[in-house]
Amino acid sequence: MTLAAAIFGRAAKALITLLLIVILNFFLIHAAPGDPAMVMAGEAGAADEQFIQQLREQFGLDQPLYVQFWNYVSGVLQLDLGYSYRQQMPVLDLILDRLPATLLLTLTAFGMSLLLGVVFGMAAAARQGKWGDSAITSMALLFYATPLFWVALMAVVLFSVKLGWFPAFGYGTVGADLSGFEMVLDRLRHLFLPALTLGLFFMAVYLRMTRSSVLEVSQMDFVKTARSKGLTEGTIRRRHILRNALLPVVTLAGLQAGQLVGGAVLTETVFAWPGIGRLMFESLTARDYNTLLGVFLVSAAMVIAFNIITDIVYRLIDPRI
Amino acid sequence: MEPVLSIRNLAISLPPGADRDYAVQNVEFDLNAGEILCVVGESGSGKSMTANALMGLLPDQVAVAQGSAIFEGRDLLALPDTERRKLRGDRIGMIFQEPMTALNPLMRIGDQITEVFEAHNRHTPTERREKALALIQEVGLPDPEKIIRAYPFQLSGGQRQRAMIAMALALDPAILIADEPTTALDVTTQAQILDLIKTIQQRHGMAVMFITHDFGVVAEIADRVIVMRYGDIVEQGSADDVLTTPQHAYTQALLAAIPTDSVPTPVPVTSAPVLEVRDLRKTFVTSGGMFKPKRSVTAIDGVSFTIARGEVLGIVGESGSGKSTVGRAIVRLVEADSGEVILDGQDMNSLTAAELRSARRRVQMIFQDPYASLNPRKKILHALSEGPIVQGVPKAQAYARARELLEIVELDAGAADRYPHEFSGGQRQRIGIARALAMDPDLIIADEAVSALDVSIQAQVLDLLRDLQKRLNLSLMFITHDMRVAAQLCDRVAVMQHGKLVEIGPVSEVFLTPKADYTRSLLAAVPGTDW
Amino acid sequence: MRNLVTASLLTVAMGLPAAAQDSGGRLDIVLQPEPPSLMLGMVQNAPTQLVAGDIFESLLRYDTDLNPQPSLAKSWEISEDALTYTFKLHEDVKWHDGEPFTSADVVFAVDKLLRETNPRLRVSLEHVESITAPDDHTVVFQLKNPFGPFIGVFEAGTMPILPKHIYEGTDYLNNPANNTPIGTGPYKFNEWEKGNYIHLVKNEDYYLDDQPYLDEVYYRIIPDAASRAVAFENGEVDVLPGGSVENWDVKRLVEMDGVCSTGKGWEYFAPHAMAWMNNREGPTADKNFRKAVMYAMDREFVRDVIWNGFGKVATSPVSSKTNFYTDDTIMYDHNAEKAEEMLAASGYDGEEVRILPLPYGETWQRWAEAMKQNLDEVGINSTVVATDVAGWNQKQSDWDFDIAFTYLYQYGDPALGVSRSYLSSNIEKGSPWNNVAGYVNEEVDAMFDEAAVAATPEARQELYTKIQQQLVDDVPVAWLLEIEFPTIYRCEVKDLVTTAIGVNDGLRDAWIEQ
Amino acid sequence: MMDFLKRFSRNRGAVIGALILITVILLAVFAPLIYPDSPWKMVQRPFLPPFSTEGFPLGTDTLGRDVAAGLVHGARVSLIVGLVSTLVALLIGVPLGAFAGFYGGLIDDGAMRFTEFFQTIPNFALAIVLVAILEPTLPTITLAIAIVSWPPVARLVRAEVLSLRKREFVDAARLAGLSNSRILFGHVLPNAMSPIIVMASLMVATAILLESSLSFLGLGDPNIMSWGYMIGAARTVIRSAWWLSFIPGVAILLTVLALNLIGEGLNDALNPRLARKGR
Repeated sequence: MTLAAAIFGRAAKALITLLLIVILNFFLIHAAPGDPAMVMAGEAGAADEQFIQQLREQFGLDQPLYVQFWNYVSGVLQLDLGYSYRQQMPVLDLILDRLPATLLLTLTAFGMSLLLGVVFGMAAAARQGKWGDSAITSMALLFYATPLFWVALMAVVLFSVKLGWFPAFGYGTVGADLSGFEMVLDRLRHLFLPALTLGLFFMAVYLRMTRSSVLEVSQMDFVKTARSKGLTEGTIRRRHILRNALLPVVTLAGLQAGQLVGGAVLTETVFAWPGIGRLMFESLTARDYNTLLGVFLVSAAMVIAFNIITDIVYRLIDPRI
Repeated sequence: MEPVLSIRNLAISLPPGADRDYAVQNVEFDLNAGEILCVVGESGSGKSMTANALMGLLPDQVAVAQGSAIFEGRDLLALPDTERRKLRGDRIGMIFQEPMTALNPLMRIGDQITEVFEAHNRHTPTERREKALALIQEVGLPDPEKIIRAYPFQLSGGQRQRAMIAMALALDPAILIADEPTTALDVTTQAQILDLIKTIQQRHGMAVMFITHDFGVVAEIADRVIVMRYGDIVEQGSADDVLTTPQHAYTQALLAAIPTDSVPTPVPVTSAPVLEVRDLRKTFVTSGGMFKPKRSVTAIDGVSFTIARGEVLGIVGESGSGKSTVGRAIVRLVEADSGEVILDGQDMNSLTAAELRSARRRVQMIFQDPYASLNPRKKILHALSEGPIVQGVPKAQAYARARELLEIVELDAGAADRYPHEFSGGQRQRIGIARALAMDPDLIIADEAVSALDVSIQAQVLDLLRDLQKRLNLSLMFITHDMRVAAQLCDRVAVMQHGKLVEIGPVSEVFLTPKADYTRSLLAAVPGTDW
Repeated sequence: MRNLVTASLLTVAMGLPAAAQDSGGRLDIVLQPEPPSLMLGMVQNAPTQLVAGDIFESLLRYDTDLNPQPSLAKSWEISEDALTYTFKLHEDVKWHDGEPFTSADVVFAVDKLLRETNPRLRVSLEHVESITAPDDHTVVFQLKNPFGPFIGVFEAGTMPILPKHIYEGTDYLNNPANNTPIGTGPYKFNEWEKGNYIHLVKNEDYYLDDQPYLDEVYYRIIPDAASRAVAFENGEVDVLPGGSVENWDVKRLVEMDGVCSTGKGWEYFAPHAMAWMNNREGPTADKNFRKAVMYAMDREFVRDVIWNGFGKVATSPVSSKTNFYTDDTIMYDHNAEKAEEMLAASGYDGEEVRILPLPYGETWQRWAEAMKQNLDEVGINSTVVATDVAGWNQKQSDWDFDIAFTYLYQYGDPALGVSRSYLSSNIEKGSPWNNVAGYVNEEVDAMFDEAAVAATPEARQELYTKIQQQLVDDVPVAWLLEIEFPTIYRCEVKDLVTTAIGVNDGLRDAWIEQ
Repeated sequence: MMDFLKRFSRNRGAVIGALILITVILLAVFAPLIYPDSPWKMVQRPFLPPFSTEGFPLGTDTLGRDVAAGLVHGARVSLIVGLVSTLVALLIGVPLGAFAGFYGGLIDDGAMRFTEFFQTIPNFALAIVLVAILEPTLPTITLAIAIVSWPPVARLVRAEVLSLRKREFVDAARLAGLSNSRILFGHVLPNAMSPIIVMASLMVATAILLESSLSFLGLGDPNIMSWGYMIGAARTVIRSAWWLSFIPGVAILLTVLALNLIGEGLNDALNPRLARKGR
């Protein structure tokens, strides 16, 4: 089967999944107590029943649920994610505004955790049973067992407040009017702490997986074959063990995409990262149904995209599929 | 003759907690230029350990305790790691047992060959490619240009083993170590690979250390033989001497355990058939997805035969011939597409699930893998009594019968209260037989029931089976890839190829005057037929 | 009777400090949460008011003693019968798009647009007979009856003046201009990067000479309270408006060098923290039980520990900062014995009381926990209900609570911000801003109605004193604290808080010492 | 069993983990004896640092509540949420995975689509929404965590069952005339227990982390003192009283660490084939 056909097949399946997610979440979210009109009226500090009713009419919340459902789903099928009550703009625009930030964060965290995880995992496996191995695996275990938000807080206190190395939050220096290289540098400085925080846990996951996978692959016959050819240990590790050991890591990475995107909610909140994770939490408290549904849809699509990417990577590594 | 390699006083220590302190001890032998030396022994004899020690490929916890191995004036065992690495693949090549796993699944065959040159800094990349193509040609692989770009999964088992040989040959080593290189192959492929090794050995004048458990292979290929047992060399000598006039009792026992080619006199089938199979068909279809093409493999292609009461019918064939599928289709572990399986007048294939559950008792199986065929979490008693109890036998009676059966298969009745992992492979196979007998079946299907066992154990289990069959007048369908075993046990033999029955008849007819070409080629390929 | 109050001279005297102001500079102000919109006419959220108060203006501003000050109106007159309010407007005011501002804009904005979209103003407008524009720079409000608090409704958040030429004849709520607000204020809207910041720039054509002083203002959206504190410490932001960091951080931040703070700027709102007690059913329906709750609570502890000493224990439904407050009422101190006495008198049977905390941050959560402990100590069983903003609104609107925390603005006058919580005519499901407790007392109703339209302040004071005495005895609601939200800023920032709504409209006069 | 204990105790990390966990369990069980008063009780001046005042070894929190009492009572909640949500996740995941793997075909397809579906929704986001909808109480938080945690279980069990059902002893059981359910529950599932147990120990750890993350966002049960609550409540004072979030953070860290160490020890002891060499 060709790669293109495989991706196409996945995408087709994904569409059905996404539609189901929309349906499930629509009813879940509408089951929550309170509605956006109430919240907005509440934020205004004063409102009467007339005002709230007016808001409900404006948002179409006075219609029966099935009508709202039909309107929403038929909108989604035409790529119209509706209008955000809270932010007063089309949800799609809102999400497209915020999506680059989340993509930047998650992809960086993902890439960083995968790279570091694999490198350290290899290093630990190569020193199996020795001091270096214990040090690396202990470190991984520590990251694995530490709450994400806690790391985030500590990182801010240490790196931003005490040391002043990195900005504590935000997406870039506001109003600095930077361009070119300076802008990239500025963005990177802002990206560092959130990406590190989000990535640490996953780094630990990939590290552990890489280590055990490398150890397992090292026992395989073809490694013995490679040795019998007189290859150096370095070549064996690089050429024979690593690629084979990566397969389960890539699979795992694909399976954990959902957790990665979910973790972005926490990270974005703490670091004031203007992405869709934060948008999700905000629109949940505001009962901004359309935005919340839209974020769910897009983040699920992100998970699927991650899965497809890992699929492609898997195929690139493994000729058998 | 000048030895290329002299091993003196070799001892390899095992980690604490192993069943013995040393994997091998006091091993001394010479490997002469241009000879094929076969090292024979059963599993655990230390033959592979010796080879790995020479290559410097011992597992982490196993180490050479003492001894020397002089090769080209240097002691291999005393060389530093970097020096030994330089020798590997260059002066000493090695091939392994499992062609399925010995190649890196993610690398092209060509790259796996050329990296031998690369590891030893020989030639330019273009030259390497040329050399690789030549090697592929030399080991008899078709279409070298295509093979060089192929991945291992695109090759058959035999082809992979040829590719392995090409890698080992790349730098024209003085010694080739072959560790059971044909054990995992079908008999015809095995014959071809043995042939290839022999040809190449002669062409290159290499010394070959050939490790095997199969005296048939020894007879086929060896110049000299070393017999090992529990880490000791018990006998060594020329192939002729060892095979014809073995000195050591163990060698004698081993040779005696090999099923002979003396075909039993056919017993005419007189009684009524207990099983009749009519036009059985099965095609496996891998379910394609929306965008995946379906693939189908015809496993059984219109097979018909009968088994008479008290008869032993052998089904022989190579892997993929469909012989196991026939066995599983009869007991409906595999649902046949069409055809009838008539057991005492009742068509098994037409039974409903509920009817089947009670009818299943009548055909039982003995499985191949003694380690997978018993539930590791249940006591033996449970394994032997669960079936009868489900079929309505009172508990006490089932338990008593279970203990009785253990004695019938020559185990202690106390075995009932132990767990499977406390038993050896041969003992587990006996338990498997007892389990089949416990159901009091009309027919027993033994699917490669002795294939996983060492020769001496194999002989004991076969003896037991033969004895039980006679004593209890069992009807037996014996599925095997091993022509010798089939010849020894069966009344009639059916030969299968590509899902079809190519020949069926009394053992003597099929083996002595085979009608089908395929049968002839199978028989010709059996190693050591001349001896 | 107040006649011919012309305040323009007064303003010059007190609005402008002695030193000369420096021009230029940029101010970064924390904004939380992100506002839904900056269209002050339709959205009255606190963050909207914070930003839009410098884009839009109203006729008047109020100083920190709630005295009216000129804004778009340079002077005003109230007739002797207190029925005619005449405003003279500045003449050289332009909208941000260059169109001239006239009295027609005022009439349109108040009479048409706000009447439809602003529920709070709508209540006051019921007393208005007509709004007319005799000429381009005069507006006349004709009242049906005297309405004492009326002079207090001309604040920017309540009555922002919106451009007629943009809104007339459109669907106000969906007018595309809502995203790019056009006002007359000292700062113009420039950019809004959602989730990140709102950028305002100086209005060069502003009608006051030299003003505003600042070049640009960034409102920074930082969702996490701790991060907001860090941002201030790092110097990333210069101003923390009241309530934008948790109280524990306030204490730490104001102790830093070069950091100033003020509790002023909230007088118009006078946030009054209280807990609705369900007067309809459950243990709280009993007056003695409610008194027991009052005695059980240690409000001084709450102020000192949870609010770090900011604020004042509330003794009455009217804040001491609001007009017509009296301290001549029963005082409920922290007294467990009295609480137990009252509890016994109420015949409380141990039924569990549900406390609905205010889901606006940790401070309020702690407060609910402290209240629960206080109640436990006198033998009242209670449980804290978990909820978020939406659920909190819903539960209050559905009267699904026993005790529910809230805080309400008083808008300077009991008729605007207090009576709404106690009038029996104001009991209606579906809104958390009316008489949620369900208190019914016809006598109080009558006095409130009378006080709103009483002609003289003295007459009003007398009525409001009676009302407060009666209410404090009935305890329909547990009054907790007069909250103080200190504004924290760098000391270089001058004249930031000069009005009763503080930073909301304070940037007109603010400047940075260079 | 003795073998198991011997292999387990050979893993030093696992023994340390077990000791930590036993300590935590003991604290949780005897919490009402160690600190009979409610952990919510305001007993001293707020913000007492640890080791500064006798009787309050870990100091007091923002309202003057005893941190040590909170920690001990919080252990109960963390453990209960961890254990119960894991149990519920197993109750969903094990049967689903087992049926999918054992029966294959349409059942498998359906079950796996269902699982994939849940894995496509970012799990933490789903947990947040579920808790918000159901309103945060101990049972709803536990349920929400279970609902987002079961898919990996289903996958694992399915994979195990898929490989086990091809074993010859399963064929033998079939030939003995056993019913499908008896084969599945009597022969297949018991052999899949080891990896399930290992995974369960890690899931308890993850559940504790999830609970604390939810509490951190203010989605905890406000009537129950939990470690996550303590951090969430103390994060606003992290600068002035860092120990208030540090101490419960360490408690979480240690407990989760212990569970992970135990998980590894169980893995080594239950799957000796995969045991790490060199120990």
